[in-house]
Formats: sequence, structure tokens, C-alpha cells
Amino acid sequence: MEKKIGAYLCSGCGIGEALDVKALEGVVSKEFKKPVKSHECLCGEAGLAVIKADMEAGDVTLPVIGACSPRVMTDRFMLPGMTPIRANLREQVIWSHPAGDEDTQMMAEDNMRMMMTMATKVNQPVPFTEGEFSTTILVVGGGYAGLTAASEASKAGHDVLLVEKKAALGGNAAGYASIVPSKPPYHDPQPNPLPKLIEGVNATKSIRVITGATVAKTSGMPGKFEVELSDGSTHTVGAIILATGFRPYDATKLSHLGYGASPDIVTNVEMEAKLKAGKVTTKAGSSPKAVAFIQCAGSRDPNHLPYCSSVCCSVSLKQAIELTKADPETMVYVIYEEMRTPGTTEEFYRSAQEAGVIFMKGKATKVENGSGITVTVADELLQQDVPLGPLDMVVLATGMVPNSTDPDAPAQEYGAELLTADINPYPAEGDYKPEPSVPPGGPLLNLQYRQGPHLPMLADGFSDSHYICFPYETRRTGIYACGPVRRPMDMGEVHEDAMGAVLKSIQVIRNAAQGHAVHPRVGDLSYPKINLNACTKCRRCTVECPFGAIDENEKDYPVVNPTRCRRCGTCMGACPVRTISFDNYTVEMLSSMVKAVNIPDEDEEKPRILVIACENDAYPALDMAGIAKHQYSPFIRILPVRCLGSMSLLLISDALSSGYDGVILMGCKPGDDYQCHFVKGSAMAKERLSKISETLKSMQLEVERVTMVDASIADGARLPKVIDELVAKIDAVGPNPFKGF
Amino acid sequence: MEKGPKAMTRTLTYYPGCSSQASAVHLDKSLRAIMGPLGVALRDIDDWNCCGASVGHIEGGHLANSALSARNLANAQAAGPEDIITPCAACYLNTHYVNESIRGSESLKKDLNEALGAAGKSYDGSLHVRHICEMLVTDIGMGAVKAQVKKPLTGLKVAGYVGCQTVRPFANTERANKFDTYDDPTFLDDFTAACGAEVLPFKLRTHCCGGSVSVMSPDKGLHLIKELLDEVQKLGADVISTPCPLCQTNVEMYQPEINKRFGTNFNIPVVFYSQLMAVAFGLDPVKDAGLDQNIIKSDKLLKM
Amino acid sequence: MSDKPKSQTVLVVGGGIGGISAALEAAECGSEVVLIEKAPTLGGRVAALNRYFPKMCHPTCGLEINYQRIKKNPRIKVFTMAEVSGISGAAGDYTVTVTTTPRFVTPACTACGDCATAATSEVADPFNYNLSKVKAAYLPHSMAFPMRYIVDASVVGTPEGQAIKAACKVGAVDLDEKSDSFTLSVGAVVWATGWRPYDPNKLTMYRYDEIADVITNVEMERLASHDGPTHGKVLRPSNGEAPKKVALIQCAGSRDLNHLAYCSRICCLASMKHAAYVREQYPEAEVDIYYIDIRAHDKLEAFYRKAKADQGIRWIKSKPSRIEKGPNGEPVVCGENTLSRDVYANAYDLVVLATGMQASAQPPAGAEMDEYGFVVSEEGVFGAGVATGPLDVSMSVQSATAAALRAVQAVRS
Amino acid sequence: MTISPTPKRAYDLNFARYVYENIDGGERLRMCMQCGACSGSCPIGKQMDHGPRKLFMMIRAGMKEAVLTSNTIWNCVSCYNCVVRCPRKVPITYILHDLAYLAVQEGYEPAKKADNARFAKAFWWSAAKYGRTDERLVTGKYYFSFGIGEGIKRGLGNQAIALNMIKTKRMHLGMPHAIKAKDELQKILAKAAEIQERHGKGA
Repeated sequence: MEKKIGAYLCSGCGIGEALDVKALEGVVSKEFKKPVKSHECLCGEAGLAVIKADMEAGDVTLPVIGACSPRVMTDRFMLPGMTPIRANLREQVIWSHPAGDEDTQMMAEDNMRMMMTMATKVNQPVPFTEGEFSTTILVVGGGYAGLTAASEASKAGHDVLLVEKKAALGGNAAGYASIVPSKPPYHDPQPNPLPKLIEGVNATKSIRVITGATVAKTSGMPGKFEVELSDGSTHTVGAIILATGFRPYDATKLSHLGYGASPDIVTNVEMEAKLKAGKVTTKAGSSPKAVAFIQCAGSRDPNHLPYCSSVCCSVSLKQAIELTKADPETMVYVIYEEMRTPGTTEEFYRSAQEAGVIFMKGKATKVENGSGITVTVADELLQQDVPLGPLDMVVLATGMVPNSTDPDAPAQEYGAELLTADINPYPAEGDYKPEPSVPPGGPLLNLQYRQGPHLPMLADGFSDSHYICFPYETRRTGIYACGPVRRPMDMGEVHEDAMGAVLKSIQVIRNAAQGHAVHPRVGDLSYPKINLNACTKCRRCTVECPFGAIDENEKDYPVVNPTRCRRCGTCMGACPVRTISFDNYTVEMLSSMVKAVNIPDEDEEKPRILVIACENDAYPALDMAGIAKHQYSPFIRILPVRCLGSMSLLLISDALSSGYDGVILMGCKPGDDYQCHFVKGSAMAKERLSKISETLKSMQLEVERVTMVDASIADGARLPKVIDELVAKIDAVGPNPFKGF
Repeated sequence: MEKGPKAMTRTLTYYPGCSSQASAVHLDKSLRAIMGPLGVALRDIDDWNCCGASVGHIEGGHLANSALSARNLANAQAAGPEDIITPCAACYLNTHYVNESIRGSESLKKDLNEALGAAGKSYDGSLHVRHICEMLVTDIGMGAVKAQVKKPLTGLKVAGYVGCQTVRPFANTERANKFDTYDDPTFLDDFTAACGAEVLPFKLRTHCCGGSVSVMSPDKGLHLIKELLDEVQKLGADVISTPCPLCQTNVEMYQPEINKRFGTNFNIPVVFYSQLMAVAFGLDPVKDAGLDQNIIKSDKLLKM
Repeated sequence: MSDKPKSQTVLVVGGGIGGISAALEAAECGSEVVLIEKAPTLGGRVAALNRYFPKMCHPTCGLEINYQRIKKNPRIKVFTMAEVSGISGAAGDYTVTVTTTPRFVTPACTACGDCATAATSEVADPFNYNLSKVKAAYLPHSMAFPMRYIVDASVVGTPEGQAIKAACKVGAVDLDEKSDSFTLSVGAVVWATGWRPYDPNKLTMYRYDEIADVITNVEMERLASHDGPTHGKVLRPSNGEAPKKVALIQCAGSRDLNHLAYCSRICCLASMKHAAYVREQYPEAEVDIYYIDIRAHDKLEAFYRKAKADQGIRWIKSKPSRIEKGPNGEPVVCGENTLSRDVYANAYDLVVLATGMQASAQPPAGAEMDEYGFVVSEEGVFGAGVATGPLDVSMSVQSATAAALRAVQAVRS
Repeated sequence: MTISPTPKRAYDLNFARYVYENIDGGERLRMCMQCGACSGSCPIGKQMDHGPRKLFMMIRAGMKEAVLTSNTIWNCVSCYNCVVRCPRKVPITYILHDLAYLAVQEGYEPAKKADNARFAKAFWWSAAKYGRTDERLVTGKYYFSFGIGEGIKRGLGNQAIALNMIKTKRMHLGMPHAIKAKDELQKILAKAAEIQERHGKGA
């Protein structure tokens, strides 16, 4: 269907008073030769009726609406057909600039020009829906997390392929005598739910269990993953849940805590086995009368595990309770530094105290094995060293090491960008300078991705999301980690986590089949298309994609896997020859929007500065500046982009060569604790920008003309100041010599 | 008031406590004087004995010390099911605690009844032991108190000093009808206000006077009393009002000693809330309020 | 559930980060979702936070994305100022009665702000925990969703009310709006009513009501927020001056059988964040953190390490027994340092009570609850977020995502 | 009351367990989480060598002698601040009182010398003998427990106070106050003591 553009201007909310709407109409009708109408309240019933009438009559298929910010009234302007294009005349023009002012008017007119130009360039995106899409969910790992995921996914109507490396299902949880309560009553240890769960899984037809196998190879994309198992079988699945759990920290590294010195110095895992066996005895065969638990055995220790393993406190409480149950006379001590029993687990702590367990705050500084074991405790509450002994047993509360790698598989090259500092939650602090640590072993899924075989992980080795609001964010779309491989967690939380991962898998399967993007650009139908004739095989797109969506074929040409793509446009920004584009988002489109702005002559002393703003944070922040009526320079022109990562350097040279006096890039904070919604889009933009100086030199322009600022959504009050400062700075450099060329 | 509270007089069992015959006679005197107008008839526990206070336990031991209260409870029950009220913080603390312990522990109940049995007595734990202040707040109410005020103590600046055991550890419990909080009780100020006197914001109202420790070892306790007096003096109080016999005695009798030790010049009257009420009710300042029994006299109050 | 659910609609009660997440996750799996929130805007408690630990990023950033997801998703219907007043039926077939309180502003509102200009009187600003005032016609805050004004009931029936009504060019002010109620037929309910801060007035030994410079952790978040009562400056409520010495008191109510028997999980880390606010704004300021145990799980331990590396922060293992009013009305924190046996009385310019989390709303009859009022039900009514227990934000979203799956499973036909 | 066991080593729990089982309120002691709210609440906490919080840790550590010779148990002013503030509802004051009783029973030196112990002796003597405590007799007996000389000295030291009390008829001279049924009370107390003896319990 032929695209028919029509513009609609709103004069409500003070726009009519602050601007010359007739003149604005002129811009549309004279410069773009398009129909234009104005109304005193476009978002009202009457106003909407005007637009709808034209669309129903077939006169307009793509409305351009000059009114409030596209962030508001979205639902009301959601009309059948193409998504309307919105020119922000309220928040970013009249609310942040003086009414009836010539410069304010110019700003509004340029906004219309940019959006009208955009309208002429966009096309209705055609979604990727080629071929078959599988709805099967592959669960890797048959422990408590994997079994829960499998069983819950089947309850939601999905076929499941459950792959467990060991001969039997159950994983670590198979060794648990009982579990820490996460549902009431919180007072006592609860029965291990695993046996029932295994029964259920085995009895479910829609779940196919393959034990004694691992994943040899994974290729494809959400809805179309091709998985080859170690047994040679191949399977097509829609989504993958990684539930490979954890391995206990290697206790042989804990000789300073006496491990190995005596068979009666055991780990919490070994103690659990004794409890499960039904009788706890010492090497000598007697039941222990005095037992000490040493907490944080390895955890919270820069020399071993920098993080807290979360569960060791409550696990020791549970084992201590079980020991006192077996023999109330047994003296049980827990040597701790911080007792960590969050939430209702606090009640479990009290329960252990009621059982008579003694808690000593301090460090175990020495563990000696003579006639009985003696642990020297630097007791912080008594402010003295206490020789605790003779003890019959000592239990080391060892922590969790994530199975984000397969310890039995040969290590493999990581993929260059996998563990860059921008995902390091442990920035060096004072004496503490942790190295990113990858648990020894090889890849679990052996992804046949350009960016390496592993599911990315954080610097502590866990395959966790870096986002607080989005714990299931993944850098490999359609692959979701859950359970202790994601974060140290207890059984109760594992259950919740597995369910969460199942939900996300169902979601990605559904959206992939419809050609929809998943979070954060949910529902976006566009995806990158590459004109290979122009491609120089520079590989920037395949390397820079934050989600590893683009591979290379045997001829080294980039191959897009559309359902892996999250539509940030980083590939588009990376491409030096503008050969990557989306149906409704192209470098050419952005460039013509930039050029659509009127550049006044030098002597008018009206500089023009292009602001390229991330639409997730910087753009809303500018809206909020408007809502708060903060004023800023009318000489800027704001170009919203999906992510600063989609900004091509060519856009900057285009701007400067067409007479802008400067360019300001506003993106999310990169680096440690990055806040970019596409993981490293803004980091990529920053990296590209580091090369801008050559471009500027070649144009004989001053470097001051181009600046990048970190903008957060809470910067509504700060950005106006930043803008005014930069405008002044650029103004000081003087007008751009290219003006008028 | 034609049909005054007397019309609806009710009887309660009364436990005066040892101090009522000594350091706190004026508390006992003034209380007996105001209870009539407030519609309460007091029936003393027959041949009541000491409660053990805060030290009996140390020499006598938990059970023997509890037996003291058990006997009082037994005698009270023999006379009737009415609530026991007591004006003394220590008496309240011990008797209430033992009573609640008996209600909560069958074994203690058994032991104590065995002990009582030696004298042919018994107690089943059915009584309710209450502090008179709680009774005034819960049963009487400030409205009824105001109604009895004939001579409002207008212009009298009063610092309300609650002390410890009147509110701790029971004031905020169910069995004490949650009559006030532990850290900033207001009942005493309400009494003062009801009498028409001026309430001063005395923030140390629940600080400790040292209790019996101040009595036995002044060196340990006097600085606590001094802190109280400093604050009261800053506030420019005419009198300190208190519900506690030991507080009244400690804070009053030690003032000369404190002046000697700390070079201060305290001479601040310390009276019982019940003395204020007696005066405000228009009763005899001496015969009924016992103002002559305060070591430091409050002329201002006497003249009212 | 053997037989098919009668309704495929999912009702999500509570529009905080938990409810929003549950609603979106379910809707993006194809379910029809109704999201109701009792406040005038979505966002709940997190919208009133300045930053999240450990990234120190802004909650509004994630909310913006989620609001965009809601705006573009026709499967989600949002009702604000609405509460559940009754639920009948059983899993798969609930009839829910929803009662709305009047906003006095219709959906026609364009958020132009003319009503606020016309308003003359001011009311306490609930978004700022009443630390400041707003006009009687106001936008809940600059990130409000829906972006719609509200007229305070106090001006209804007054000349000012009439002036406000007259000022609205689109006739969106309706002073005659009455409380209303309607019923929904839903197959599953996600209970995401979140939490409320424990009432500091119950901690009488800390004299919150008496000493102006004793505030709570949620109030601290507002003080530090750019759109808060002090525009982001942490200042002493008593005199508006910058604090030089600040105390952060952990377990103000939590882990206390006289108050909240459980641990609220987030307070330790929130206080480290607050220490960072103060140290960022006033590099000279000293911060003392009073604690029983520092609870920083998994990688949050790194956040704890960062805080410990700051020489300006002192860690005092002690549950302060009381706060006294100093000679100049300043708070004096008293207690025993359990690692040194010192009995201290330290004066501060500002004391922040790390008050804990309490379940904010009773779940509907029949929904299983634990002794603390947290939802543990697994049939028909599913708890999400802090309604199920004290959780941090990412755990709330995790819980909400799980609840979304439970709902999706329950309404499967 | 039975003699409590003396542990042989650090953190031998048999003394702790004795306290849990035999001291009034002792069973709640297990719940102490060492937060310090009690020691911080104490009006004369600075004058205590350990304070309740540390004393309780010492009980767990089996430091029996250090506990029963600590001045902490003799300095309690019974203000009950700690009791109402303890987040684990440990009845601290009661425990301190009963520990003092234990110290007296086991004849530790401070339990003979401490003011509080002497005062308690005098107080109990009066309460048990007359059924009432006569402040005059109690203080008198207390003063003379330090010996004749010291007794007179203390007596004179408080002469002014005594005179004031007498003047205001708040200290009477003559026969001590007493209940009628002294014998009855003594029977009860004797039986109580016997029961205490029987199950070797303070509680």
C-alpha cells in the first residue's frame, strides 16, 4: 500500500500561545507539500476524530503528529496502520524555551522538518517469520533447578528436552538429607522435595529425559536452535534453559582450616552425606559430642571466592539443628563473622539457638589436630583468643562455584569481549583488586557463535544479568540461566528462579515465531538487513553486536540471526559503509533528518548544535526538564536514536559538513556498572568517538565541537546546565566554516 | 456533682506495701484520701507482707522470694475475687510478676501452693494484680479525675518523674491493659494536667534514680539523681511529681548530700501525684495530702 | 487444575515493580492482563527511591522501559486509584470487585498543568513521605504513569476547586466524581501489594517523633532524589544545614521480637547506599553504621567491600539502645559497642533509622499466608514480589516472573 | 540449690546448660544474639565490668568463676530498660538477680562483700523475721554488716537524712513493723526453701 503522509499539529497545552502554528503548517505544506491540519486538542476525542477520518478515507496512512512527547498519549495515538511519527513540540520546545520567541519557533519548525523527513524515509517493517519455529524447551542440567524448569515448562504446555550429564537425575540436591525452610513453618528443616520431583518428571510424557549426555554443539537462534548432544543425537529447540548448578568450592585449597589433616574435618557437603546416611559418626565410629562449624570457608575471601555464597549460614544452621536433634547433649558451635539469615530465615536462626547451638563471632585462626581437634577462635565478642576444643568434628561451610563451565570439558578460547571490565561487579577498591575469574572447564553449550562458545558471565563467574530491574536479561537471546549457575541461592529461591526462566523461554519462543523483538524493544518487527554487495567484510558488526546475533559465513560475510537480534542498531552504527539498515531505521534516514534542519547563515549568529540522544534515558530526561520547566539553549536540535550504539560516525561528519557548529552525544553510562540498556551500545559509541579526532582533523575542525556526555534518566535538572555549557563552549570556538556550503 | 462517683463506689483489694508505713506514708495517706471521691473503696489485703522488692530474690532465692507474694495473693483471694491494686512500683512488679508466672507455669503454681500449704493456704492464679496508676488510667479516666477538681493547681509548674518499675517491664503488656509506653509514658502528665497544673516537658521522666543501689551505695547512684535534678531545675519546676515511693525518697532526701558533693543548690520539692490530686480535690493539704511529710516543702502547693 | 479455567484473564493487584513485572511478563506471553494500583500512579516504592544498590543506577530508568512496554501492549489494562474490595469464586473463575477512589481528573487530562497553576492551597506530598507540600492539584511526580494530574479532595466543594475546574481547557476536572466499583471475571490473581515501612513511632526508644533530625531510610531516599523535597541535597530537617556527622541505624524494627521478628534483607545494603549519598555530597562528612550483622549476599558482598574501603565510614557492631535529645536538640545515639565493650553516647547531625519492610495489604480470604502476613499461596492467588517476603528489587522481579508463569499456567485453556 | 558445674575448658557448655535450666528466665538466654541493647540500656553500665551482654557470652564460654565474681550482677539497679528493649525477649534483670543468688549460694567472695549482697541479707532478714521490711532496721543492719566502726560511721553519715525522715514521721522509732502471722509466713518460707533444695533449683 502506498505511503501517504499527513501532518497534524496540536495547539493545546499552550503550544498555540507559544508558537505560530500557521507558520508550522507552512513548513509542512510548502516545504514538504503534504496535507496538514491543526486542532486545539489532538489527543481529545474530537482531535483524534480528525486524524481517524483522514485515515479511514485513505488520504493518510502515516500521520506525523506535532504535539506532546512521544512518551505520552502513546495509547491514544496508537492508530490502525503505521505507527504515527511524533514531533515533540511541548516538553522539548515550549516547556523548555520562552514562548513567542523567534528561536523557539525555529526550533519547533526544525522539529517538524526532522519528523516529516523521517516519515518520508520509514517503511512498514516486514517481520522475519521464515521457516519452522520450535516450541520445545531444552533444559541443560538435571538437578533441582533443571527438574523444576522441566516440570513447570510442561505444565505450561511445552515439550521439554532435559539433558543431564550424570547417569542419574538429581544433581547436588540428591545428596541433601533435608532442606532449609523457605515456606512456613520456618522453624524446622523440611523434607527434600527432589524425589517427588524426579518421579513427576519421569512420569511426564511431554518431558524427554536424556541422562549421561552433554551438549556438544549449539547453533541457530531462538525458535530455531540446532543442538547436537554428546550422544550424537540432534534436536531443534525454541529456547534453552541453563540449569547446570554449582560445584562445591575445592576444599583441598582450605588446608589452613585443617581440611585433609583429619577425616573428622569435613565439608558441609560431606556432613550432609553423613546426615543423609542417617547416622553421623567420627572416623573412630563414635557419635560426635562436640562439633564446630566454620563459616565462610573460602567464601568472602579474596584469596578464594570474593563473593558470599549466600546459603552456607542457613545450611550450617540446618545441619546443627539435625545434630542436636540426634543428640541434645552434643555441643554444637558455629564460628561466624556475619550471620546471614535474611527474611524469614531469621526464624531458622532462632530455631538453632533454641536447640542450644552456640554462636561465636570471630575468625577461626588455627585448626589443630591432636587428641581431638582444636580450633583457635579470635572471639571478637570476648575480645580474646579462645582455644575451642577438644572437638570431635569440624565442618567447613564451603561455598558455591558456578557451573558456568563444564569442569570435565577442555577449556576453550573465550571470545575476546566476553569478560571485559564493563561487566565486572568487583571494581578494584583499596587493597582489593580481583581478577575476573572463569571457573575452570570448557563451554557448556559450545555455542557456534562468532563471539565465542560460552554464555557470557559476570566477572565472578556467574552467568547472571547485570541489570537490577531485569534479572533475566541475557546477552545470548533465548538462552536463560537459572539456579546457582546464575547466583548463589537456596532451594526455595531456585524453585522461583527456574519458574522465571521458564516464563522467559515461553516468551521468547512466542515472540520469535511472530518476528517480534523481546525486551527491551518488545514487539519491534524490524531487524538488520545487510546489503552484501557493499559489505567490506570488516567484521565490525559481528564483533560489536552486544548479543552475538551476527555470525560470519564461510566467505566471511556477516549472517544475521534475526531472532537473536534485540534491535538496538549497534551493528548499523558500527558499519563504516552504511550497508546495514532496518526497514524503519537507517543511517540514511537519520542523516537526512539531520540535514533537514535549517542552518542559519554565520552572520545570523544562531549556532546549531546537534544533540544525538539515547531514547531510553537522555530523551526522557530532556522531557522531564521540560515538565519541570527548566530552560536551555534553543540552538540545539535533538535527534533521538534507539541506542547511542546505533550512531555512526558518518552521522557526525554529515552534521558538521552541513553546517552544524557542534555535536553532543547523550548516552547511558558505559564501563563499570554500565547503564546502557543494550549492554555495551554506549561503550561502543564511546570507542568509536575516540577515533573522531582524525575525522575532525581531516575536516580541519576543532575537537571541542564534538562531545559525549553520560546522561541518566534522573538528569532532568542537570542536562539543561550541561547543554548550555557545551553550547557556550562550541560558540566560543566560533561558527563552523562549512556553513552555507 | 449530685450523683458523684460515690454513688457507684466499687471495692478493690489494696496492697499498700511496706513503704506505706515508713518512707511513703504520705503516698498511702493521700491515696486513701482521693480514692473515695473517685468512687473506689479500698480493702487492704489481710495481714499483707513484704513483696521482696528488688533484692529479696538475691538472698531468698527465686522460689522463697515468690512465696512472699504468693502469701499475699492467697490472703487476697480468700477475701474476694476483686483486682489487687498497689501504689508501690516494687510491690506491683513482684506481685504482678509472681502472679503472671503462676498463671504461666503449672510447676511454679504447684511449688508455691505446696509452700502455701505449709500454712494451710492456697492460690489458684485467678486474680489480676494492677498498679493504681494503671487503674486510674483504665478504669477511672481523666474525665472523672477532672470532675473532682475543686481547686485547680493553676500556675504550678510540675515535672512528672515516672521512674522505672511503674512502667517497666509491664506497662505496654496486655495484662497491664497497655496503659502506657516504656520510653515516654504520658499518664503522669495527664494526672498533672487533670489537676489543672502546668506540665513541663521533662524528657528524663523514665531515667533511673538508682533505686535501692542509691540507698545502699550512694557513690553509684547519686550522679543519676543529680542529672534528673539538673534537668528539672533547667525547666524551672515548682515541684517534681512521681508515683514511685523509692523515687520520691531518693530524689528528695539526697538533695543536701548532692549539693555537698556536686556543689549544686537543689531544694526542689518531690511529691506524689496523689498529693497533688488531694490538694486539687480540695481536701486538707496536711491531713489528707500529707504535704507536711515532705522533707522539702512546697509552699506554693501548701498555699493553694 | 483439571477442568479448563472459565476466564483467561490475569488480574495483577499492585503496580509496584513486582506487579508491573508480573503484568508485563504474563502479557508478553499472550495473556490478557488487568493491573490495578491503589495510588494515582504506578511505580510503587521503587519510584520513590533515588538509586538502586549496588549499581547506583536510577529506578526510573527501568520503570521508563517498563512503562514503554505497557504503553505499547494492548493486552494490559491499567487502573490506578483502584483496590480490590472483594474476591469470590475459585481458581480459574474468580469474580473480583474493584473499588476506585476519585481522582477528580478524567482521562481527558493532557497533563498541561493549568490546574496546578490555578490551585492556591497546598497539601502534604505523599510521594515525598510528606516531607514537602504540593499544590492541591498536582502531578504525582515527573515520572508518573499515567501522566495525569490529581485534584486533592480537600478542595472539592470550595471556590478554589471551582477555579481549578475552570482552569482546565479540556474539561478534564470532574469534582463530582464519586468512589466507584466494578467487577472483573479473572482466571488467576497475582498478589503484588508490596510493602510499607515499619512505623518508626513504634520504636519509642529512638524518639523519631520528638527529634527532627531522626529520619527513616525511605525519607533519606527522598532527600537524595533530584525531584525530592531538597532537590537531591541531604540536609538536616531541623535547620536545613548540611550534616557533618551521620548515623545509620540498622534493624530499626527488624530482627526484633518486639517489632518485626524477621530480617528485612535490604536494609544493610540500602544503608551502605545512604552512606555513599552522604560521602558523595560531603566528602568531609563522617558516617557511622550501627549493625548487628552485615547481610550482603552473593555479589552484593562487593558493594560491602566498596563501602568498607571508604575511610569515612565507621562500622559499629551494636544495636543502639536508645536515642537521647542532646543539649541543642541533636540526636545522641546511646548503646554498647560489642566489639570494644565501650558504652557510648555519640551526638550526630542526622540519624537515619533503617526501618524494615512490612507486608502492606492483607491478601484475599482463602489465600494462604505465613505468620508475618506474607503470601505463600500457590493455588489461584499467587504472591509476587515483597508481598511474599522481604526481597530486594531483582529478587522481587524474579518472584514476579515466577508468579507470571503460575498465572499463565493457571489460565491455560 | 545444687552447686553449678565448673567447666574444664573454654566453651564447655555444662555451666551454660546449668544456667539455661536452673536460673529464673535462663532458658531464654540461648536466644541472645549479642546485639548489646542491654548493656547499652543500663543506667550504670559504665560501672559494670562486663555488662549483661558480655556476661551472657561468658556464660556460654563456660567462664563460671568470672561470671559469678563479676560486679555486673551486683550493679543491677532493676530499671528493666534492658528487659523491655531486648530484641530476643531475654528477661535480663531476672537472670542477673538469680545469678546473684547463685553466687551467694556458692559462696564467692564478692557475694559476701558486695553492697547489694549485704543489703539483700539485711533486707531478707527483716522480711523473713517480721514479714515486713523496716527501713530503719534494714539500713542499720546493712551498715553494721561492714563492722561496728564502719557501721557507726555510715550511720552518722546519714544522720541528717535519718533526722529528716523522723521529723516527717517517715521513719518511726520503737517496735519494728511486723505482720500478725509471722510463724505462718516462716512456715511458708521454710517449705519454699525446702522445695528449692529438693529440686536444686532457684526456679
